[in-house]
Amino acid sequence: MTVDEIRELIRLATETGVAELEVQRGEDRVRIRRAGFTSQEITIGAPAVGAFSGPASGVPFETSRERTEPPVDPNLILVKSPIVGTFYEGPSPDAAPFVSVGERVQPGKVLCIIESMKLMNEIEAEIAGVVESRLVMNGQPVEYGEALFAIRAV
Amino acid sequence: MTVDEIRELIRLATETGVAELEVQRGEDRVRIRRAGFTSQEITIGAPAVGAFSGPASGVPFETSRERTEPPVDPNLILVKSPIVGTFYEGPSPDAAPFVSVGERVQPGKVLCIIESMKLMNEIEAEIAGVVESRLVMNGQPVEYGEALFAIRAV
Amino acid sequence: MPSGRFKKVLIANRGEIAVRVISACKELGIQTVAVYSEADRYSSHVRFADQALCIGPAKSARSYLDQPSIISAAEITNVDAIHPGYGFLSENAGFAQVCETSGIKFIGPKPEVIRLTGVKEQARAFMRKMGVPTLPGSEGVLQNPDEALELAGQIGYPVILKASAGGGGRGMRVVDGAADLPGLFTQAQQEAGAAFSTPDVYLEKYIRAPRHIEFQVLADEHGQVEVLPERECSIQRRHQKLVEESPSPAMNDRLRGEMAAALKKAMATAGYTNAGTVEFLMDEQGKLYFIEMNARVQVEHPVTEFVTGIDIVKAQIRIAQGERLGDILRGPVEVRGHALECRINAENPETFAPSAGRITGFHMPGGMGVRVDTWVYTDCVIPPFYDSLVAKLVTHGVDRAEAIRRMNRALDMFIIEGIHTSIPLHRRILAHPDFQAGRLDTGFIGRMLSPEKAAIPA
Amino acid sequence: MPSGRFKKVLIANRGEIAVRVISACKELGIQTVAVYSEADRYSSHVRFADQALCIGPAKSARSYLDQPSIISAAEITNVDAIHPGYGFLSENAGFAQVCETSGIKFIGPKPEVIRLTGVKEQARAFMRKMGVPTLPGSEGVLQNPDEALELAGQIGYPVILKASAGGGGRGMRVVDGAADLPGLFTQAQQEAGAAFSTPDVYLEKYIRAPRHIEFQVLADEHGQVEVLPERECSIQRRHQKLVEESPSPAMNDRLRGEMAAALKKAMATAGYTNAGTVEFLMDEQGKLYFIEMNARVQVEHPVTEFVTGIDIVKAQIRIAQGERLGDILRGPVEVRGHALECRINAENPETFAPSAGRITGFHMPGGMGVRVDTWVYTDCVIPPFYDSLVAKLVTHGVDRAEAIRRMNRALDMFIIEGIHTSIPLHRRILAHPDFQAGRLDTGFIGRMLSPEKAAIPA
Repeated sequence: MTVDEIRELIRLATETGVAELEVQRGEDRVRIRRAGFTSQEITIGAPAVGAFSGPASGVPFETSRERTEPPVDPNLILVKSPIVGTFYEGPSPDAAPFVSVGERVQPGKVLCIIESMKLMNEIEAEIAGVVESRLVMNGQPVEYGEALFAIRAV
Repeated sequence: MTVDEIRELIRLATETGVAELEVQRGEDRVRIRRAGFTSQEITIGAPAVGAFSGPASGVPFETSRERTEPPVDPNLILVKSPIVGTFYEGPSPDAAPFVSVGERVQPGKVLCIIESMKLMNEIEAEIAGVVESRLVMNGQPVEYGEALFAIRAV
Repeated sequence: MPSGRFKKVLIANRGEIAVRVISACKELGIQTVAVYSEADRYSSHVRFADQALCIGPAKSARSYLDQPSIISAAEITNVDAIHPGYGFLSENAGFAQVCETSGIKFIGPKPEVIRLTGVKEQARAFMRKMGVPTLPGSEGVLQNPDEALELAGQIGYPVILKASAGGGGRGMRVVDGAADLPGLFTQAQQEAGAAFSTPDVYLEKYIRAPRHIEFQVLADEHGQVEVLPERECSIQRRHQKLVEESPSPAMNDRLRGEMAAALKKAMATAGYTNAGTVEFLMDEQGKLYFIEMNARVQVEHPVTEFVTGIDIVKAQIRIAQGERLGDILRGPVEVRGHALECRINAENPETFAPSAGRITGFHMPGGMGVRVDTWVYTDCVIPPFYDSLVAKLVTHGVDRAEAIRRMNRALDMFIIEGIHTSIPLHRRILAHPDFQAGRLDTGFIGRMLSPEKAAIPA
Repeated sequence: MPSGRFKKVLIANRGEIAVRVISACKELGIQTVAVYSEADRYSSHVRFADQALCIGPAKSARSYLDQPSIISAAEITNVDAIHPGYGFLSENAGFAQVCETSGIKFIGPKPEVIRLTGVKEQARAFMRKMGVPTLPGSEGVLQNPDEALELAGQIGYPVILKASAGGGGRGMRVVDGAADLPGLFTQAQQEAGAAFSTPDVYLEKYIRAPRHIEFQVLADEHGQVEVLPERECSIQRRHQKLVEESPSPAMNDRLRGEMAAALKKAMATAGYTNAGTVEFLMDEQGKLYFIEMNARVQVEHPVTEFVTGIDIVKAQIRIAQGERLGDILRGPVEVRGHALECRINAENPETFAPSAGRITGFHMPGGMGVRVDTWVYTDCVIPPFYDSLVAKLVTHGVDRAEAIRRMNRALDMFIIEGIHTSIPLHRRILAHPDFQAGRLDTGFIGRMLSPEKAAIPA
């Protein structure tokens, strides 16, 4: 391709207002990207994940969505809070926690307390298994459906 | 590929609203990316078929979109109106039409008149071929880019 | 009970009213906490609040109506006050009471006042005592046709006989004149007896084609009451309002002034605080009769906001903060122009079947004199669990004619794809000659939909 | 020339103003014809008009600026009138003339009046003659420093020396006092001579930190002129307005009254008809100086509509129909509250690079006191060929403080994904203490963006 032909292509790109023009003729190849169409701007479509999906940033409960996702491992069962309230690991501030990570539990074993409107609600294990992780800090507020423990069924 | 052919492709890309168009003919290859389209969006065919796509129903010009679709047959060339105006098939109301369907035309042959602001603009054939169909009625208003005739290149 | 300015408010509601309250809080510099059911995880109020908590499953009884969950959410987020919106717990005196005992300000009237307004007979008796006109009728059960005849003679015909235990039209008879009364009385008694096991009937003045007229009141916690100009909400289907407006084409300044004076006195005597609406029926002669009081913000409050410039939801919050109405309103209430509201519902405009589902295309009208209150957006899902209100489309014009023309063009520009909406129904209403002429009554929709039936207005 | 009511109007424009005019026509019962370029095939104005015609390719010169195409479109659709919007052909006297000779009413002033307002020096001379204050300065070229000294002494310092042939700051000198004048005069002459091949300089009063104040006028075709309350548009970047408001925090009733009287007289004498805007600079002492006249509807007209309740675009159309201003305005102009407008542009809020592309997520704020004028919707594509205005966000409040707080919450609720917008820039402007206090001038944006530079206001 001659310089004049390339010049003609550039003129074409400018006239028509396209962002990018790539032409190959045999082994010749030309690629024109117009000024003002930087590659950063090419990718700005990124922020949208559907119209709008999440709550405003900085929401204390923003991670709840991920927490309530079902775990990949089918034997790992999440114990979720059935009510809104405050999570307590033990029966009183000085007492030992009801359960510790690694402990084996049976159905009916009290795992924690959710305090709601001054009432202490004991949350019990529903399956037999090993407490694999505790997902909430002592004294932390929890919303409905928030995962509290992960228990591996045995 | 000539610059004029590339220009035609750019026009096609703009008309149809695709984000990117890549054409390879033998060893020649052209790639056009239109301004305002991110690379992720390459695969989006027609623009905005989501939210709302057409003009309000009952628009007299509503079929223009289909008319400007590229014909499936690559040898069938659409002659489009280069201006807004009124279509006339012949030089005067009593005269015979410039061309009839089935007639063979050469480049430069007058096909019709578009009247715009009291001026009569003759529209000529740009290729040699056979008039396969006339797409507009005598005396009908036409918009820019509206297809007037389909000519089969020979 | 916290006094002074709120730092954080929890909105115990969903949908457009939750977004409305969040907007008011933002404009007052107050942080907001949204609560939501699992079905509303992607709702706008969750997105726009500063904090959001899931409080239960989709079913209202276990989420938006679940008082312990809401109070718990309020406690763990440490809010100063709860705004109940409308519906759900907004007129639940018990909930207002629980808020109070939990040290959280309930943005609404005091529990005892909510309780009074909730018992219709008590509210009517109170209003009657205050000199606010109520529907005249028998104080209790009528013993015999003669007693009915005497009372009907005092009240004036037509009157309606109703079963004391009844509902749903059983045991009801409209009586046009004294000659018909004895026979209809017996019929009503028999029907009541068959349907409700007691033949007791009572009698009330009957308004054949009433208009629904209501007054917005604002009352601060220092005894000051303001009565804002009336709204007319006669365009109803099965007691669901479809179109509201302010001012009413049927009102005049004299009547407006009289009502304002009577209501001011009544509200002050009742110790009413915060926002509320006093609902009336208007007969063919333009006389008003109290029917009930709503102790909360009303769905149709925007029409009043448009003509007065007063932000009613902000006023609610500021009243609850203990501010004085004089500081909130800053000067006399003035009406400018005319406002209309269409409730755009997710329902089939012909069968009225609810139409939940995904909104695949959404375009809101804008421009001069158009207000939209909504919680929806492109690609959101209208859940089937709650009311069908999708958006409130409100227009304002220099006069009623302009407000109607503006509403028409806004309806033309309101695009909601993927679900059915009541937009076509609203177009029909607006195009109706009676609507255009302001000849409205609660039988309008029935007549429009079934013109063959000379239907008795519902 | 058709007289009386229009049946059909063609809108020779695109974007939000085309939608705005379509809305006005719909409300007046007038049919609409949209014209569009190939790039705008899926634009809202195409969707909402009764008819739509493609008039050319994307490039404005061959579509929205192509007079034969537009006149042709008007003729084949048989319209009575053309509304030119703003920009494009709106202030093209030749186009107005062609409309007139084609028997199509041009909705705007007469061609000869457009021509007068288009030549700035003529417009200024006219206004000066009418007693409207203009920037004092030399009538022509200054021969020597002594002449400059004498004139500057009369006008008062600071003054600015400008190259007669110039532009772009070359040959310009700001003079703070008489002592500096001779030296700066020589410098300016030398620079002008080097840059423009002629050393001619002239002198004008210099306003260091001007406010931009403008008056909306409406004039009917029967000689009646009305001057609406002013707008302030001092928040500009490179002469592009970003935030506008009404009324101006810097105006008072006395000055407002004086200006209205002077402008009424000037407009009537000029034979001005339809809508227009008279632009002024205001100096630190609150004195106004005429700079130019815009013979069309202004982008920022909604702030005036919000405070006055007057529909300016409908007024334009009705004036063009020959109606009288008295029938259009029906009573004295009254201001209620305060309105703000933010121009939401498709541009990087830091680099100001245009950001064309597909809008992947779109949510418009609504609720009380919020108006949005836009042509975009979810999934639409902002073409790179035209101006970057995506939407005008307008808020109204009882006072300036409420309008600002409402704007803040509306900006919070305005979601535009897929492209960059100026929303973050607007947040910064609104949060600035000078903006909050109403301390505005055309240097505001420069100082906010580059606080280190004590920039001379542009």
